[in-house]
Amino acid sequence: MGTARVRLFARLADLAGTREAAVELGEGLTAAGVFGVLVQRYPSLTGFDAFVRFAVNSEYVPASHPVRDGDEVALIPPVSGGSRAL
Amino acid sequence: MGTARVRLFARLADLAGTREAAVELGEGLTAAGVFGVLVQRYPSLTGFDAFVRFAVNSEYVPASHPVRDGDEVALIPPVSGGSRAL
Amino acid sequence: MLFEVTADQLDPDRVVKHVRRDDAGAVALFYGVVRDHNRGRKVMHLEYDAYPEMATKVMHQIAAEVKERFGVAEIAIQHRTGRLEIGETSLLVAVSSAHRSEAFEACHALVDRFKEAVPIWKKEVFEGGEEWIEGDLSPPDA
Amino acid sequence: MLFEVTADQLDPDRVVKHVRRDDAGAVALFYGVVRDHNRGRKVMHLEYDAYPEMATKVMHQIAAEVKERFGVAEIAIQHRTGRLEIGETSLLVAVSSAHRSEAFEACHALVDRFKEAVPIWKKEVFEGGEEWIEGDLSPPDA
Repeated sequence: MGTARVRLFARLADLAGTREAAVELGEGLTAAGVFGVLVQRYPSLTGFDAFVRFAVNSEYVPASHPVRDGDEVALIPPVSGGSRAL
Repeated sequence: MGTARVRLFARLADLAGTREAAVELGEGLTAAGVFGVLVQRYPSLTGFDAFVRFAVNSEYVPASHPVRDGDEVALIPPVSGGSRAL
Repeated sequence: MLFEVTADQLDPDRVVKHVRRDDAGAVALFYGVVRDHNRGRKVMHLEYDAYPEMATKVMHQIAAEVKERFGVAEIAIQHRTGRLEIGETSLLVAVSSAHRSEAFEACHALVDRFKEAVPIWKKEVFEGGEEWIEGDLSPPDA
Repeated sequence: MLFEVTADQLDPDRVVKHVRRDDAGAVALFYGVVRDHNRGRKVMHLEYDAYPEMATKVMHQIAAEVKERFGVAEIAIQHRTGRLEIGETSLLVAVSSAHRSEAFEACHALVDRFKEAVPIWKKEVFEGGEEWIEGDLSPPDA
């Protein structure tokens, strides 16, 4: 099923203690599913799924976006001026 | 009654062929009156009194402003963005 | 258009040269500068983290939107990463246009969009602690 | 505050340095640039005439008004005189502020006031002639 490269930034990178991870892709894994795999690996990320946006290959995507072999998944915490967007 | 120094700029300086003039001050001469004296000296300035603003000692003044010995009177053509002011 | 995310000092001359065009009579340039206070705290320095590949892509998208919407001539953006001291420039946004109103409005709109959408984050190191500044928790900020 | 009327090339670094303050997170800088066209005519170059003593005095007055009205931190203005070629900078207006909205709004307002009130005039030398550009006759201009 392949592998995705995951990138972490800012607070999430601090919490996980890494800026990058590889995730094996199970059947029909979504961006949110990739995050779930990471939470198992880095429990300090627990609860942050409501807080991040997801990007796949440098484009914002919904949490339900399917992840494919070779994709780069990024976990995007709110940016500093983000309160205006909401 | 004294003398005023008059300064001309831009189109008025081109028309008069000078950037500076001295005007003898008659009794109760106003800024507009100083301009009248200049028109006699430089007939190409005729009709421009409706077009200029006056400054005395670097402050905008009304045409009726009295001019005193030693004053610097400036004839101020419209500035380039002046249409917005009106 | 020019979009850069860099650890080097930003270069206002470079961004202005980039947006200058003979038919553009106005350039609006915005500097985001590290401020010594925020929400009542004394700030010591900032640290910026970025996702550079995506940041430049999003900068391109929002610049294209703004260019279309305001009809401006040219746009350039630089953002710095890493540690920045008080008074240093974190962000430059330059917009050129035939006339000044569009240049100002487009530049302002572009800075607003930048702060909402571009994946760059700042950690505030203040007297007594440090904190990642995240949208929901913090007021709109220069 | 810094107000200069000069025949030398303008100096953006100087005006920005002048307005920078540790408590100001935003600087808006406006460049007025000589444009290659105006009202359908091809412009060859411009010549600026000024009444420098009064110009700096009026700049001081309008800057004080704008500073008070928008609550911004610091202001600097430079205008060039003499002959300017296409692409050269005729005007720099810099405003610093704690936050970006006030910096943008104050800078825009100040450029508008400048063009209405400051005794500086431009002669347009275009293909086939030349003309002093005077307010009533010309559209608002960058």
